Amino acid sequence: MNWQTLVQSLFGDAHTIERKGDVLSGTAQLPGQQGQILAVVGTTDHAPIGVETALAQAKVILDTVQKHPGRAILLLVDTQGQRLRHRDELLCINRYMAHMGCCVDLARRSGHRVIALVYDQALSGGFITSGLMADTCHALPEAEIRVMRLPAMSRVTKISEDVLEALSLSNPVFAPGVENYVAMGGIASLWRGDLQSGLLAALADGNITDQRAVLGAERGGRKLSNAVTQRVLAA
Amino acid sequence: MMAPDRIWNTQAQSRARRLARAAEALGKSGIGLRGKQVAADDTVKLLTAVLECGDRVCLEGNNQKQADFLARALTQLDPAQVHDLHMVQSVLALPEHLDLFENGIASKLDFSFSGPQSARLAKMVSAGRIQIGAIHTYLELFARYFVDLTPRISLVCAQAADAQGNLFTGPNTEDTPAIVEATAFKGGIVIAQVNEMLDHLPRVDIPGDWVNFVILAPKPNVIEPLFTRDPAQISEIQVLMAMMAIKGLYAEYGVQRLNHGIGFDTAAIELLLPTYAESLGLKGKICQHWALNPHPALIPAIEAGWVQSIHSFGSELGMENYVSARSDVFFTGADGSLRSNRAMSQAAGHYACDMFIGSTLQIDLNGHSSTATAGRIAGFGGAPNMGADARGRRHASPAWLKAGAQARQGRGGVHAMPRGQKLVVQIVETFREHMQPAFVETLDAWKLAEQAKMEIPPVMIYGDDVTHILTEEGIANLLLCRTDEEREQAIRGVAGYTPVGLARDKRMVENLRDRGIIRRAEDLGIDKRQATRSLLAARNMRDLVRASGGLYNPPKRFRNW
Amino acid sequence: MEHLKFDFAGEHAPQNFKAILVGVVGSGNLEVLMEPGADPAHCTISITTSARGFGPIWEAVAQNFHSQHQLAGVAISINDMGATPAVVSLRLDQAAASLSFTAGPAL
Amino acid sequence: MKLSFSELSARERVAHLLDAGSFTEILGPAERVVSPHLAQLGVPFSFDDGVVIGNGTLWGSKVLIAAQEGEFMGGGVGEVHGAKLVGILRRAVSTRPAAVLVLAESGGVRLHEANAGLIAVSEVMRALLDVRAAGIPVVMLIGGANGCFGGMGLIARCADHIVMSDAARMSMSGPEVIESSHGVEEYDSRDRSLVWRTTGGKHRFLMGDCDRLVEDDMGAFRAAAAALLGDSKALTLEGLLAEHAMLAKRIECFGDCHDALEIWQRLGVEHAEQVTDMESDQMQNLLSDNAMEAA
Repeated sequence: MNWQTLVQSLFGDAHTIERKGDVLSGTAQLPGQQGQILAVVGTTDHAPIGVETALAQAKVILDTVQKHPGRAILLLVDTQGQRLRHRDELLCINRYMAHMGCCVDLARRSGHRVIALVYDQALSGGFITSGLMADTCHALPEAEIRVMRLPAMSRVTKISEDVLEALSLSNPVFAPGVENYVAMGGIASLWRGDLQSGLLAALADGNITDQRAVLGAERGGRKLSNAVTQRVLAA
Repeated sequence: MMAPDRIWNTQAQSRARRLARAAEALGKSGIGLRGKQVAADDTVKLLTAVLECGDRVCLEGNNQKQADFLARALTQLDPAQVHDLHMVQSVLALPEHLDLFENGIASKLDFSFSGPQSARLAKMVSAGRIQIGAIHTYLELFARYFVDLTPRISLVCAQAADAQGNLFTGPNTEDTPAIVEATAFKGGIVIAQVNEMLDHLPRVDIPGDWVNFVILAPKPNVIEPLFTRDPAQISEIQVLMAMMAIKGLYAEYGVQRLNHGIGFDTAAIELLLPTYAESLGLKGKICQHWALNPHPALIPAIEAGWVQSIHSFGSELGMENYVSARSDVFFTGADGSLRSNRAMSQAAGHYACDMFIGSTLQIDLNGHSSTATAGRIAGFGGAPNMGADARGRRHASPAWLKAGAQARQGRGGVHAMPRGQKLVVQIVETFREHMQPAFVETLDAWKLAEQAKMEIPPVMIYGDDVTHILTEEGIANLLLCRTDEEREQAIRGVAGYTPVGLARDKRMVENLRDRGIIRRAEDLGIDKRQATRSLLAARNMRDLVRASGGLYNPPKRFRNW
Repeated sequence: MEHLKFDFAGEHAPQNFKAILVGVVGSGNLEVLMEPGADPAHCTISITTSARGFGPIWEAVAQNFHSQHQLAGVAISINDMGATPAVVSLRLDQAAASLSFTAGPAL
Repeated sequence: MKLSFSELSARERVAHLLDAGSFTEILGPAERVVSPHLAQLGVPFSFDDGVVIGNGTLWGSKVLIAAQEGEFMGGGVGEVHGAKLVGILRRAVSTRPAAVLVLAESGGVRLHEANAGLIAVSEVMRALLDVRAAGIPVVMLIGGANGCFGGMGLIARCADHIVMSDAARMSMSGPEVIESSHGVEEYDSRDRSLVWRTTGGKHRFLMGDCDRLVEDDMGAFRAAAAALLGDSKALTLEGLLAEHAMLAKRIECFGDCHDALEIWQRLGVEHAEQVTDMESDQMQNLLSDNAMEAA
């Protein structure tokens, strides 16, 4: 879904969201909640997350924390992952991306509800420090989430594509696909049809702890994670 | 009876004709010929003018430096005008070396080594695109330059030239003197590509009157750091084998003059000299004189005062400053830089060394060893010159005498005459990468000989030259074996868990061990648990730089810090 | 991948030892975990290896190790990523070297 | 006698970093908490899934520790590996050690269990930030030859402190990945000197991306870690605003640089071309206090 359509179906015309480069930002009025304002930040066009993109998003979040205490934040995710450039590496791109992640974390800790929505695609590094740092991350059913496509994975791991293909039917752990991320708890829910109700439900959920491993175990997609963590705590 | 009208200087006349054609062709270009210097853009024109169909051409392809610009120019000739060249060159390293045959410019090849091009060469031979005369050792090929493979045109490579055509080859002289001498004095034409033109050369490696044309190449020649081994990649098993080599062979025979192969196994030995060998009190007793390229791995031993002299086949990238600063050890010119010479160093390695130790890919039950594998025609370069007993040797040394005595002990007849023998050691792990056994019933060389229709299987080191086989399981001393059966069991007895090793006669192997023909680490008093990487005098490239006091400047691909 | 298991009757039981791990599951390397075994008279060696078809070699390596050390009451577990027999033997020896015996062979 | 950090296994590093004999492992190899996914793909697992965690003391102070094994799956974070990291961090919030020490050596997410790894990296980040919020310092010690990349590079930059050796690297994408997507002119992965100049400890130290640069020596890492015990840096709005301003300024000052050498020159390092061959002790006072201002 393109971002304009998305924003339209979430907020109608009640928003100021604009695109600058690959970065989206603005505010929107929550549907049916007279007067309640939401900060929106994200990327579009499968943006590669470079140092500037990470910083631009971090700025929106910091501004929101600074000027609008408590205002909920919606992260819109569409990224091809981190920008693969020598210059970004030279400037320590991981510091920029981590900064973005820390800003999201600060917002949550300061009482901002942070919801993320993968509306197109979310790949590896670009996703970790945005959507995956939110209170909960959601996705559209047609969104694509992955680290690597199977042919590329087959080349790197030297495991045949057929084997990977067959296994991906039973094990959600490595194959691309938004359902796999739902099963593993990384995606809290898929927003189908009425996107507004998806958003409202996500905002209404008051839990602020990281429940993804628990969810992954409940849904059967990630059976070990929570159990292992609990064993470490109990040791 | 002598034919009265026979002309006795056809070669000189031919040379004169060719030079006249060159002068005319280059004259027309408008740039012309300035002294001996030809503009790079006129290279194809020059080659077209001096070459004739069927000429024997030596294209300087060395182990390390490459006359790459001239190689490229040669591939650009029109095969309608120039074809059926007979290429003679020691190493086929560049794709252009084979493009020549694909383009129909050359048809016959005599060479020594084709490492990176070996698979393509094999394909082209089986497709009938190349006719191979023979695969030689370096020294053997150089020898034939002076007998029946004398080049008509030689295309060589130097660091710099002056207006008179004098050449400065820098540290990597390698094959150049052998090639130029054979060509210049037998009616041939020598064309050199150089990296710079200078008014005054730092030193003259090739006199100008042996050189006909000089071309300033647009880019410096290709050169490969082939002898740099990152100590970080040396395994504990290689450390163990190095300990066994030092204690069981170097100390045992008092080896003072030697040549090392280029693998990690021998790099491990070099790095154990200032540590493990020092702890055994061997300093001054072994390893003082070498025929060897400037191996960075030898820096710690040199710095610790182990080494008196090193003569080199070629140089090694990054070792320039170090070599210059250690002229007591290396052969250097008045300018301070290394003077290498492959022909001389091969002769030195063959006649003046008491030991060669190097690795291989396969060893059979007779001790024949080969790096030949099916589908690749690679040749062996210099290893067979190093790894062969010098039958013409007449001077004695303790190591040589001891090896000879062991080989002759208790034998009569022709073997009763006192005589020494070179120690030729094959050092291999029983399994290579991907669990390929190093010990086999039949060498792949046989299959390759059949595939490529060779007259003899390509054997790198013949079994009757091999004196010892060293694996992680132990050392087999073949000098002491008296029957083919003993020899076979001695080899099986160090072949570990390979099928060859598993098929050993255990009782006989134990018997050989009792007789000292097979010696395990524990028989040598080596505690395997001591075999850790902490014994290495340098554990990474940076340690080598540190050991050199900052004089060693490794190529950037090795600088991981 | 292949799983192999060998079981030998041995003589020397190490005294109250805790699990010992040597080596790393990395390319051409392996980890050897040595633990008290269920059967005080036997030494078991269980192997998981990335390479298929080397059963006879593993058996020979295991047998050789056992004939040298004659361990009993020991369970050895190996995860292997294509180590050569030389490396396998070295790791087994390293693990055995850290055992202590009140009575038994000097290692 | 010096003991190289990069030469040791994760388990050996832990033993030599902490006070002798003080380490108690949690979920050690004998417990066989292994990855079920690797076997399905025909790859051998490791009994500790490539990460050693537990508690011990450093100069007498209680610490929690985690060490990744770079040789196993490149230190890649999978489901169990990640859960062990999350567990040790959460444990810190309840047991309040003087620090959590993370000996990171990892290429990031383990591809064989990529989805789980990706989620796990973010879980580790959140758990780590919880530890910081509790006022307990998290110290990253990066000294392995494989460096600290991808998701682990992100995690590292969330910690209070980073200690590196110049044998180590820290960044996001591997040079091979960048080369294969944008060509060798963009980033020549075989030019190790370039790779280290771009992502190695020295550059990171000069840029302030790691706090301490030490020799490739266990003793040096141990001393550096000990000096940081109890030194917690709270993550505040003010702090992040300052970080933000610094990062923006960095792009302004150096965004047009094509090589680390240019950056070092702009930072006012004399004989910048000699930096790569300097030892870590020669690196300590190369910059004036306001080097970035000057640049």
